[in-house]
Amino acid sequence: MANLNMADALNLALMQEMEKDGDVIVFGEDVGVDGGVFRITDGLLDRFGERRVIDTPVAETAIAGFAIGMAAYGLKPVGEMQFTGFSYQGFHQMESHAARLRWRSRGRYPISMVLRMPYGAGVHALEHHSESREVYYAHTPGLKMVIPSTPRNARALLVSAIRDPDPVIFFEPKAIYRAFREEVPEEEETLPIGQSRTARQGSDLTMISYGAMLHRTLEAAERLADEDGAEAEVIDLLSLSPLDHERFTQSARNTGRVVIVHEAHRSYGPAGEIMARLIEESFYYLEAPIRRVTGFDTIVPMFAREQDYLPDVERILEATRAAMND
Amino acid sequence: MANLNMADALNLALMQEMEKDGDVIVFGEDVGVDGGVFRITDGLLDRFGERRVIDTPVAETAIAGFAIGMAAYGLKPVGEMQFTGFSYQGFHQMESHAARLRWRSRGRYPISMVLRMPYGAGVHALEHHSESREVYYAHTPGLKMVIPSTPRNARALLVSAIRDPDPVIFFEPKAIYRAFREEVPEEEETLPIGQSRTARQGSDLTMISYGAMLHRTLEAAERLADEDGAEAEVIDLLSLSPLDHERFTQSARNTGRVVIVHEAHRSYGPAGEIMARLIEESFYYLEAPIRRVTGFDTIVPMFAREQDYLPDVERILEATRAAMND
Amino acid sequence: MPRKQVRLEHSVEYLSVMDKRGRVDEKLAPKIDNERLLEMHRTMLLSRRLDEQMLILQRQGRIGTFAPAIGQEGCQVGAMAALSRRDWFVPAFRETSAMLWRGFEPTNLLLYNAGYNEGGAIPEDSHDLPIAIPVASQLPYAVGLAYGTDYRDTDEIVITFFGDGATSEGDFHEAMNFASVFKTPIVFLCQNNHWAISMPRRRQSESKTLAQKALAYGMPALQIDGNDVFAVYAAVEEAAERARAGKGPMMIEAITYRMSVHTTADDPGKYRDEEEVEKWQEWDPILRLQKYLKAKKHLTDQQIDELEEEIAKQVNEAWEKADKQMQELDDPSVIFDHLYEQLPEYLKAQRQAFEQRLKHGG
Amino acid sequence: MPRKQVRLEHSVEYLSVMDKRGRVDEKLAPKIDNERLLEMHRTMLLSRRLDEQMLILQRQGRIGTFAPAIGQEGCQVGAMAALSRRDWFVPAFRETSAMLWRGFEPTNLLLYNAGYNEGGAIPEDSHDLPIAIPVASQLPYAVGLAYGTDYRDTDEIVITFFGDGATSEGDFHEAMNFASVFKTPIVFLCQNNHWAISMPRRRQSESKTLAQKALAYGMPALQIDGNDVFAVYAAVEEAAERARAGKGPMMIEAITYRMSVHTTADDPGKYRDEEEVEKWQEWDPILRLQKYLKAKKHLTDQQIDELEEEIAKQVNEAWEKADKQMQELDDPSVIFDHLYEQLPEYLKAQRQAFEQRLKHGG
Ligand SMILES: Cc1ncc(C[n+]2csc(CCOP(=O)(O)OP(=O)(O)O)c2C)c(N)n1
Ligand SMILES: Cc1ncc(C[n+]2csc(CCOP(=O)(O)OP(=O)(O)O)c2C)c(N)n1
Ligand SMILES: [Mg+2]
Ligand SMILES: [Mg+2]
Repeated sequence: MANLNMADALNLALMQEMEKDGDVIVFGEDVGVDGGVFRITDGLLDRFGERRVIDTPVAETAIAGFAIGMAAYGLKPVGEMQFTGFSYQGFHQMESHAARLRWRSRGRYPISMVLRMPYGAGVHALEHHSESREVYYAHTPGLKMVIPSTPRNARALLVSAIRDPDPVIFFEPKAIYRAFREEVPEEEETLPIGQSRTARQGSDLTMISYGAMLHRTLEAAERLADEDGAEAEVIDLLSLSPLDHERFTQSARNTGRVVIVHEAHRSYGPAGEIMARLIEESFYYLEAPIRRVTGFDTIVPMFAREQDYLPDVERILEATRAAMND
Repeated sequence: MANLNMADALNLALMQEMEKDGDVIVFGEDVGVDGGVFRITDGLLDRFGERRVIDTPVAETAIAGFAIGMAAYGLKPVGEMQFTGFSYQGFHQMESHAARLRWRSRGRYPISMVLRMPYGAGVHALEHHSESREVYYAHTPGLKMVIPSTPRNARALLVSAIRDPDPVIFFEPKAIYRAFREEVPEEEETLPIGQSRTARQGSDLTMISYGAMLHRTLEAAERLADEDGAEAEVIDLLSLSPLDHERFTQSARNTGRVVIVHEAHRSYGPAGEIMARLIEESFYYLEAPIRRVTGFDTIVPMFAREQDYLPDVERILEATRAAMND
Repeated sequence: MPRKQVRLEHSVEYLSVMDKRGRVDEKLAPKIDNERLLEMHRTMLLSRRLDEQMLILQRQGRIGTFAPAIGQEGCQVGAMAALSRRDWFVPAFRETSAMLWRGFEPTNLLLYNAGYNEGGAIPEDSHDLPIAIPVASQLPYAVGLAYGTDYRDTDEIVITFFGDGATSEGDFHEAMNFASVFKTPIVFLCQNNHWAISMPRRRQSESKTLAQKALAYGMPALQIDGNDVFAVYAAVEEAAERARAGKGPMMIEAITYRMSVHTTADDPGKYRDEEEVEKWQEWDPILRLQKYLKAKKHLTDQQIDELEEEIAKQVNEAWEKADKQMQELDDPSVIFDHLYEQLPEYLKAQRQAFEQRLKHGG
Repeated sequence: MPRKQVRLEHSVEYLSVMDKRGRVDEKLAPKIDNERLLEMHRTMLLSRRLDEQMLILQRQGRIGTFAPAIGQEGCQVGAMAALSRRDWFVPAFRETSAMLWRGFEPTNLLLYNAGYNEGGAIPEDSHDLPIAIPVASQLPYAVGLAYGTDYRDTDEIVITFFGDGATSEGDFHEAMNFASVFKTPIVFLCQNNHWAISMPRRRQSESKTLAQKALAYGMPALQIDGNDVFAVYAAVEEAAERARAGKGPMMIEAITYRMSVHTTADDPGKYRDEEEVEKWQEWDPILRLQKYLKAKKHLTDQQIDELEEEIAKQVNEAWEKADKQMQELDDPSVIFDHLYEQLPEYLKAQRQAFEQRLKHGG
């Protein structure tokens, strides 16, 4: 057991998987000598050498394609996009090939690869460094897409992603890379991809979130309990595709009230799909309109106002109270 | 008045706008000498010459960027992506710059441009030629995105898109390029972007669709009237972003029952957003769960089975009846 | 001007071995034994006849859009014949001749072109990648594959095909750079067939040769007569040897010609003169090889006739078999196959609903 | 081997005008009048001091991440000084010196770096594009802009800046090709500052020069000493003349050095030796220009001291002004500004809800 922040926990996952499996290869811009701009790959080069920890030229299409080719060959590539905002340069590779080669070859070429990338606002970064566009990937059949929320589940999810036989887009909530620590067991842990978890139990209301926003959601839930005496159940999705709707639709059936929180833009954002599943599975149990608290349909403002863009505890609480009072 | 199919109507829009405004420039792969692989730009080169109708190398990033630069300069570029399935190669240009340059420069560089591209299944095409991924664009703040459904509204929408001060992604439902004709006035017509229309009136049920699927939806509505005696109101969205929810949420308030039809994949597809708006605006009027009839969350199969992928009238009708009977 | 000239490390050479009439410069000719040469010839002819048959089938509406390889058979077969079966073949979308050489079943090709995903199946032990339709998009993963062969310390190398149009895509650029930076064992074979749909080569790029694009990556390159099987074989053999020896990638620009339509959805009458096509008929790679084989007495006219008959039969049988298979392939729920190793729950539900409807004659 | 050598049209030359000690080869030197030269010097110095001040402000947490131009002032100012104000300037993200030359307000730069969108505002009549952060992504639109200047038959040309790392991106490739195919009036100025974050130039590409990448597009190219304002000025002047004369684009590889951090989020200690940096100090473009100016008696040490004082004051005042503006910029609902010409209804609703909450102290 070590008390780790998420950055260290991700590093631990990479270290251990590379140790264990010689086919795991890590690459991307500045992941080697520099250890990654967020230091997630720190120490890997020293330990595993240049053949397995590869600093690449600045070329996201090639990084994605490199991963796809290695995976087709049977290796287990773990590529890094420096930020989600630059992953679109390689998006067509993911859409056209990572997602399709297994299908196109009728099973001959499974693409077991991971593409890691930090997402989200809140670290005072430059333009393009703060987006939360998980929908681009989650809407793409053939890909899987996950987003951890704590050091421990980040580590376990990354291990599972690397071992997964399918291509996994791994969004890392950079705002909480170093925000808090958690006990992470030394021995290996995995977390099935496509499975959500209950982060807080309650029976008055269901709150659904993931990634960095989960923590604001939890905070709002605590305040709701303290100030209003209502207990919210908080579901942490962990995986956006496949989306595990069982847990949250079940919870909604119990509570009849739902608030969804994400920092992605509102229109065509993840909440839409979650609401659709709720309607399909729990419509008759709903006692109030489902609320969504989201990033606005604006470009993420530069950092002086990024907190104005992001859902904050107040906004979440407001929506929650509205849902409770309907 | 001429009786035109959609391909001709789009051609007419381009002809007339180019005639009228010397700043309108058309370019893309094979749009010149060849007149476009679907002949939408036929005759433009002869009429307007090489400076205004430009055959480009095979390079979608450059095509998108070319448009952005021309627009920044003050021209009115109309670029073509040969198929939506190859537009992802240039997606980062649209996301990073088309959508943001006005914003980034605080108004100095409005990007008034159109990117046309045929989308959707149903023409027996090869892999990558049948997708319907409007969400990628509709979820991107700073872009607008429209999809016409008939020759006449296609022509009017394209004229409006060209004149629009913002970047417009113009999806063309290639399955109905030549499926039917409609009277299209010779004199100019426009259609405000961000405004849906009622394609059929009714008060028992609301059906929401757009593009090629609108016609299957209308067919299902007719059958419902004939066979069940129920009258569906059919809303043709026309514009996915901005999404005009006024009309359909109003209709849902009247009918209490809603079916949404699109060929895009189900998960994180456009129906999610439509359902979200319905919940936000019309929740208490809903008498039955909203249904969505969509393409599956599979890769669009090769053409022998593309019709199995697509929503068909039967599937739409089934959902419609389920909604009526709930 | 007294500026200093920078000495570059590479230059571009042009290689041709066989002339228009099938006469070979023995000093430059690669060693290919007769049997193999005849096998190459047969594959080229099979490819031609299959394409011709498919053009007919397409007009009859029995198969869909496809991209004929007509005119490029020598380039493709010459290249693949210079490699081992364990080498990796990464095609674009016009590599029918190369696919046939590698043992791809005409029946499967027909199925694929008739719109059945099953036709795209790749056998488990094969080292062939599937058709890649987005122009140049196969190049980045071809490089990843080559990294793999090297990482595992095999002596396998990779060959990847692309067109003149593909050289304009960013994917080409990034892949070439990665290949040279990481010294991956890969041969970049550009089939410059003079056209990218309606765009002629000369308007695709201002560079005098496409081969010289390799200089941007410090990568050696060769321009060759791509309708000359011997030149192609020799060039690919040389590039493969380099790659196998750990010397990294090489680019080959094979000058060839797309003698038919871009795809069956295309009408070249809109953009090119018949005369140009006729001129290239004289450089037909099959005829040239036949001239050579006949002059060398490896092949007689009568043998060619017999071969033609045999191939006609083979093509017919392949179609019959494909046609029959299509009748049998009646379960549309295969659209849910091979998306993931295991179908996730939500997709299982979609599949079930779909099957339910099928059962009830939906 | 008796292969035919293909003659390529272009080669790469290297140009330097001023040596390390500030001595200029008069035969090669561009004509720049003294006043302009002193103005160039001043801008370079202002850029340096502003960057230094921003490094301090960043460490104090008063502004955010930014990319210092330290070491590249000569390259940027030399280039922009060779152009007219009506020419178009398309920067990447490290062009502070060039921006200052073009009249960009230090206050705005500080605002921008403090995370205020307002700092990115571009004046209506300006021909400057905003900062572009995605590497190489400015190049495609720079070419579109150049097409525009040509289409409207102006004599404006475009200059665009990018780094050594940017040459690996597909965007670079596609933009270069479009520029040459359409003969657009544009100068591609590559600031090879030896590093792309932690990636040294030599590992970014196997090509001996970056300039030779232009050969892939049949585009002329020049490699120059990028810390030599005279060489830069001469090269850009030449390229601009070509472009203005309708002869199309040219690429310039300016060899320079990133003397500071990549950005303030970066720690070069992880990946490069201090010695390398020290070596490059001797090539500091500002010191070299000062040596020249002093030798020519255009500038004295005392004048430099005075200038330094004046600049220090200017930088301070800019910060004070920026700081004050930040206090005044208290309406966060500007996050809804400039997304579209008119805010669509759904966004108006979002804005209203947002403002409502602000009013209620939300
Ligand atoms: C990324 C992408 N853009 C556009 C297309 C449409 N398209 C198919 S083939 C082709 C031209 C390709 O030319 P070339 O690379 O010379 O190959 P050839 O067709 O001559 O074999 C185009 C533009 C595509 N398939 N992929
Ligand atoms: C498309 C993209 N990928 C990655 C990044 C992250 N990044 C910022 S600068 C940089 C290196 C750029 O190097 P170079 O082009 O040499 O410019 P320099 O920083 O030296 O000025 C990288 C990888 C980015 N901004 N954009
Ligand atoms: Mg071609
Ligand atoms: Mg650099």
